[in-house]
Amino acid sequence: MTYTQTTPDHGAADRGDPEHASDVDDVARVLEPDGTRVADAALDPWIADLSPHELRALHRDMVLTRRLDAEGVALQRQGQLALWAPCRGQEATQVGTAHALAPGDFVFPSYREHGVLLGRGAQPADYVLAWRGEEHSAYDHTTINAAPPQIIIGAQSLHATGWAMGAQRDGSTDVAVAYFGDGATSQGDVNEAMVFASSFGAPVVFVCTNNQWAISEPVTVQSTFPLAGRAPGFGIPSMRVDGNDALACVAAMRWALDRARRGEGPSFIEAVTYRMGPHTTSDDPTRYRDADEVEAWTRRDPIARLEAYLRAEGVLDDGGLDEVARAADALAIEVRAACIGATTRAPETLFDHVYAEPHGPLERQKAEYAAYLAGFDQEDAR
Amino acid sequence: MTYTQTTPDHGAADRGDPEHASDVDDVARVLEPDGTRVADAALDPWIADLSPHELRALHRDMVLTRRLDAEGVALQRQGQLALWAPCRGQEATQVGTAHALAPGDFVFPSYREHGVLLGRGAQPADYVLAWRGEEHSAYDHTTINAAPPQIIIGAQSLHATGWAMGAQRDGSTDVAVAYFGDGATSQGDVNEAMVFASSFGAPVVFVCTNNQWAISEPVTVQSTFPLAGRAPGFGIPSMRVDGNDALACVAAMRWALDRARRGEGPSFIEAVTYRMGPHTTSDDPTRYRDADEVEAWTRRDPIARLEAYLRAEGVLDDGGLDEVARAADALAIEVRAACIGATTRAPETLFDHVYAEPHGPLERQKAEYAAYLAGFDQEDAR
Amino acid sequence: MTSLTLGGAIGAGLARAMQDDDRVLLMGEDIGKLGGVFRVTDGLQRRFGAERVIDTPLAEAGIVGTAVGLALRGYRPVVEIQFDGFVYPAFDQIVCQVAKLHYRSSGRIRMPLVIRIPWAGGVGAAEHHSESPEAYFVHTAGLRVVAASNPQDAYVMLRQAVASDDPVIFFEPKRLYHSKAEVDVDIDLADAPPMHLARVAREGTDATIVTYGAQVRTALDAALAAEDEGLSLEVIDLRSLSPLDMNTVAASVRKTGRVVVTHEAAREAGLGAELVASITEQCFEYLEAPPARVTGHDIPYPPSKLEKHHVPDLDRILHAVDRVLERGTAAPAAATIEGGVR
Amino acid sequence: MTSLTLGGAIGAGLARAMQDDDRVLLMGEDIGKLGGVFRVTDGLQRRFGAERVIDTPLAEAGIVGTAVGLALRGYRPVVEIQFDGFVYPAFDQIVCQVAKLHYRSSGRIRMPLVIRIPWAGGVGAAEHHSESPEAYFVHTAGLRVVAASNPQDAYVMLRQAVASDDPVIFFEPKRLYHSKAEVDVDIDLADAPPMHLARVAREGTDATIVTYGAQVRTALDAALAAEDEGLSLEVIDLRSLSPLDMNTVAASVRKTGRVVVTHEAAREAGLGAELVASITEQCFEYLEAPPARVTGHDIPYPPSKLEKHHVPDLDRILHAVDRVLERGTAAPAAATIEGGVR
Ligand SMILES: Cc1ncc(C[n+]2csc(CCOP(=O)(O)OP(=O)(O)O)c2C)c(N)n1
Ligand SMILES: Cc1ncc(C[n+]2csc(CCOP(=O)(O)OP(=O)(O)O)c2C)c(N)n1
Ligand SMILES: [Mg+2]
Ligand SMILES: [Mg+2]
Repeated sequence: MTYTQTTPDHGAADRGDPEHASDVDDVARVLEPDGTRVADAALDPWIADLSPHELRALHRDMVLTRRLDAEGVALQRQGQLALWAPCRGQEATQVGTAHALAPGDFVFPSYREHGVLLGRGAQPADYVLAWRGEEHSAYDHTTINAAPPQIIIGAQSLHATGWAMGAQRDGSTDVAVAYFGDGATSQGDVNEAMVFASSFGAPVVFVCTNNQWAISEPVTVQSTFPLAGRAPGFGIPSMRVDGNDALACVAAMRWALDRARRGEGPSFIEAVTYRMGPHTTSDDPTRYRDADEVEAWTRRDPIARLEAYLRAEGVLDDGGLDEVARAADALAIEVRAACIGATTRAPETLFDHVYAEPHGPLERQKAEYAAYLAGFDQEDAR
Repeated sequence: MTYTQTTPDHGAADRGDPEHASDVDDVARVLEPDGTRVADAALDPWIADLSPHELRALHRDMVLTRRLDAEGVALQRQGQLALWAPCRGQEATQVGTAHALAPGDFVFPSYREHGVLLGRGAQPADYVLAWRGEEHSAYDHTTINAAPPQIIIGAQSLHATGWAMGAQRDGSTDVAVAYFGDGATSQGDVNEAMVFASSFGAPVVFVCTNNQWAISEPVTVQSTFPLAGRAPGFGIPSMRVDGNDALACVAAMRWALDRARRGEGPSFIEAVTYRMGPHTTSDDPTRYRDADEVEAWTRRDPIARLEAYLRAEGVLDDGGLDEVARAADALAIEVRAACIGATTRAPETLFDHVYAEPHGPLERQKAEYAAYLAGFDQEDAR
Repeated sequence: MTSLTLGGAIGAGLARAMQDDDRVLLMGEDIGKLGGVFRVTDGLQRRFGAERVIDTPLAEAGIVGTAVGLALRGYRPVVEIQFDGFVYPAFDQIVCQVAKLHYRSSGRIRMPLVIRIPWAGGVGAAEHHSESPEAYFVHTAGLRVVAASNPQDAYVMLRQAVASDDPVIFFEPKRLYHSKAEVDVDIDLADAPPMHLARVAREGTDATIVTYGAQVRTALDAALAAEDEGLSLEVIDLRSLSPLDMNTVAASVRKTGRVVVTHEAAREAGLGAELVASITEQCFEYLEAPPARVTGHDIPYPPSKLEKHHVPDLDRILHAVDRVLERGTAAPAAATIEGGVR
Repeated sequence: MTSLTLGGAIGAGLARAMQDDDRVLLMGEDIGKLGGVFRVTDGLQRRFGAERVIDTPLAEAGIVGTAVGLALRGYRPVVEIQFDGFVYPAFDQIVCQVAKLHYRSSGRIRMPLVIRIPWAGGVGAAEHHSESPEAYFVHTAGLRVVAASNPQDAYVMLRQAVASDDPVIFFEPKRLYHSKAEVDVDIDLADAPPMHLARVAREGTDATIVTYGAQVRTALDAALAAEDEGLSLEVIDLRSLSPLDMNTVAASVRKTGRVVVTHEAAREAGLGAELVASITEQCFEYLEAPPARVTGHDIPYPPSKLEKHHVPDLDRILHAVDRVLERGTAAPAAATIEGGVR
């Protein structure tokens, strides 16, 4: 009984093959990079019912995401944010998968999922206050059904699995979604999440955004086999889709959500895309990757691709594009205003919410620090 | 691009299937439970050259292992050992895989690998002093090329991988072997070990002893898919063999070692066997498993199976069996003597080997404690 | 009143908590059919079903991480870590998630999670089965840390821990699992002392011994032995390790002027350090002698045949009492009752 | 002498160690082409090759665990943890394996492993990027823990750490990465002070400030400000956090009779507790006032806009100096140089 790596198209390979692991065209898609619609038997049924309205909404959210992301970068450059993790290039993955969600589903994002938060209904301040250093997490998780952005790589995959175990116990059809990157797949937590999800048949979807890079490390450092190929070994079916094809992302996500809702347990989606910008605004990607590679990916742009398709289908015209552009500018202005208008909370609030229940010693520490600060005021008064 | 679980015999399944994960006959073997030799194209080439002498050595080591294990249990029952983790039923897996090793290879065992240590040339005291509580690890790792037994489940898989990375850098053909159980596959460490081994093409063999149980949990709690099926997703080829067939274990191990020595990187072996005894002498397996199951496995006994085959082949006769039985008794007597004759080291040695380099404060603690103890002697003298 | 072992009292507390609140779930390795390796959860899976008493895969980060998710969904998971030495794979989830999520979410997320840990040595166990990791958790803001030393406290504190909206690390002294006492299982939690308060386990006037967990028993034995020599020792059972009830500790030290702190964990940066530091800060003018620490040595937990030289016993405590009483480094008292050095 | 930043000095130390000993390897995330997120390993992969400067998969337990294996094979791995807050996934490997393998093998296995950790706050970073986990490691027997506060020490101590046959947790104060000084890179290690000794960073007579890492700078600033008020403060840079050089600390406290301990980590069971406890034990009769601790609050590290209220600054240190000098809780000194509260 020899097990070897078998992929639908490649047959058995004797050993992990980095070339294969990073073959960005070994994916399922319904839109070619130039926007041509192609058939895919696995994906097509899931998007047959997408209305022009929905198609336009997808496009709109992707444009909004890109604009919002550009604003994040700009605000950081202007010293208004301490840091920003750009998602340019990943709009189809984020918006497409989020589009497929129901309101009761709950997402567990990483730090880069701006487009997912948008899809969940985040408000302008929600995107920026944490990056500004005002709060660790800006939004109310119950309002947008999204956990605080996770910085500890992979940790959220377990939270999503646990939440899904809870949904299962509640007898609900709510699904948890864990978003993480290609680099994250190396963490023990992500693998343990697959073990637990599989063991309990938990209704969770693992969305692995393979944007080819974990800071400066290409995906081949993390794996010599396509990441989507890992899940089946845990008893979890997976799909590897073109992460720059919004329709493919919607389809894959609907497939996975449907499985979860029907009690068939977890699924894994590898969305093959590209991080067009730096890892964060602190990063200098020219140190580790070629301009050619980036250039090649501009020709696979997810927004241009969907736009070309929608125009060809007559679903979107110049007027529609203008409207979207205006909406994007309006969002950017709101985000900027929320950022610049932010105020820093009073120092004594440092001590709040460490514990949910009363905590004498910490209350004393708070009082002492308040008294200490008040000492300055007295001195100023003198 | 949909990935589903594909196994050589079962084809694609829509979801992890516990029945399948625990199908103990979905394995490669060359000896049927009754000792009949059957052909297996993948395994046969690796054992074609096994001489009668080697076959007898395999059998002998399995009998020795069983005897030594029984002695461990007896010594614990008699209060001579604090604990013992029986390996009865797993002799083929342990002895078979260890038999294939070269002296320069290095094994990273768990706490249950008595037969592996035997294969590495452990001395009588080596088996028991740690279980008696005299030392954390009884043997010199450099003498038998075996790391201290690992109790932290799965941790050793990373050590083996790192050691293999070192061997690789040395340009040697030495191979590292990590032994761990079915339960261990759920730990992040084991999965991270596969990631690292695959990424660096490290010459390491992962030997997963699937003895069906992790204390009271059946393997289906850990996985809904055969454990051997997990490795390929990490870019690591694997074999699922009958762990009660010593010849299959030798063959699989040779296949894996050969790959490693030829620079082809890591391999994974799932040896499907059964823990006939309790988890440890502290455990009561009647609380969680049926007598029927245990009974069924007695009919797959690894020693009886090899014995039947060797007798049929004329490689072993009553005289030979007697000789082995006498050797086993002799080993048991030595082990017993090493155990009962053990002395506890002086209390001051508690402080030794915390650090390799001088450490003032700890030396003072040691002196203080020695002085404290000396106080009792003075008092006794008065 | 029911006669219960400490382990049995925890089991009874769990059963009661599960009965009172459907959202309470148990998770851990071997806690179902087997009832846990210490049988604390014995019978609970049969009673409450496998959906609420969950045998998990063998992965501590996984257990704690999924418990975080369950808490987010509104459950109140009680996690069992099989032995003290196996909590470290979950350390990241505990320190970065469990402890911080309430703060990270500005109070919007609650983490009503209990992490039960069979704890510490003195039971002749193998490597990694006798750890005292409490200082790591005490140093971690956002966690509450408690340790019961008797069946009644174990029963009540377990239920209080489950009822708390904060995450609680619940240490269970292995060495006392089988110690028995009468437990009032019908006690109204409102009548019981809150979890964060220490307890004067024995009153005395000459010196104070501050301790927790299984060392409470040893300290009481020491106080009994000292009585024979005419010494009156006060023994404080901290119960809560974080927050520390320094009011109770300081009141005692102000009375006696002399204090010995004892625990099994290593001395360096252990909880004893915090106690001595806080005592010194709060009782400086009352101290007649420097506080003394009697702790495990600064070594990894030793092989079990040598553990009696590591876990502080009655003699080592009395030796330190002599020191704080400035009775010279007298020869240690002979080991009069069990637990002596030799 | 070469002018180097603290980060640059560590890089130079690494290069020298690799040049001197083929068995020295570097491992970590993004340490190769990128040269690490702080550029400490800049150029080293180009110089020593990808076999010796290893970009690892993104898994800290994996990094430390494979480093253990490499050490067993005779290598001397120097591991980089990208940020302080990402060391926790490796905690199990560090506590149970790295720290204990020498002991567990009765001295047969050596663990010449260095774990470099860019460390602590004050740099406006995001969540989990400003942690001060040193107490966890100090409490763990079997580890050595050091923290450099200036380029020369960073260079020498890095090389000493690599040369040590014991595992060393090497904390690198992020806030000082760019601080520059002249470094003698040709220094003979035999002439340099050994890694385990503290350093009197500034002599003084009225009170002692004990600290380490980036707080050394803050303490020296405080001493300078105090000088204007006619106060003479001694500042001790511990350098080694485990073992602690209590000889140097105690000598200073015996001289001044008054002591302030400061660090960024939370107070509860932090290293300051150990220092105050040890000082009290060893200098009781010399103490004119209870030692004071000035530490981070007992909270998770706050959002960066508020961190200036968390990391103890010059004013908070001087406020505590006033306290140990029993100058009443005078209004704090105005912030005269950078680092004031407001
Ligand atoms: C446990 C942990 N280790 C390291 C880091 C530092 N770090 C932040 S992002 C990152 C790369 C993540 O790559 P990937 O998972 O592919 O996500 P991407 O950034 O590409 O979206 C690293 C190493 C971290 N945040 N957490
Ligand atoms: C990190 C960790 N968690 C839990 C344990 C407790 N424990 C010891 S053995 C065991 C079961 C291991 O099962 P498996 O890996 O199948 O090996 P087997 O005992 O069957 O040989 C458990 C849970 C441990 N030793 N280490
Ligand atoms: Mg990535
Ligand atoms: Mg097993």
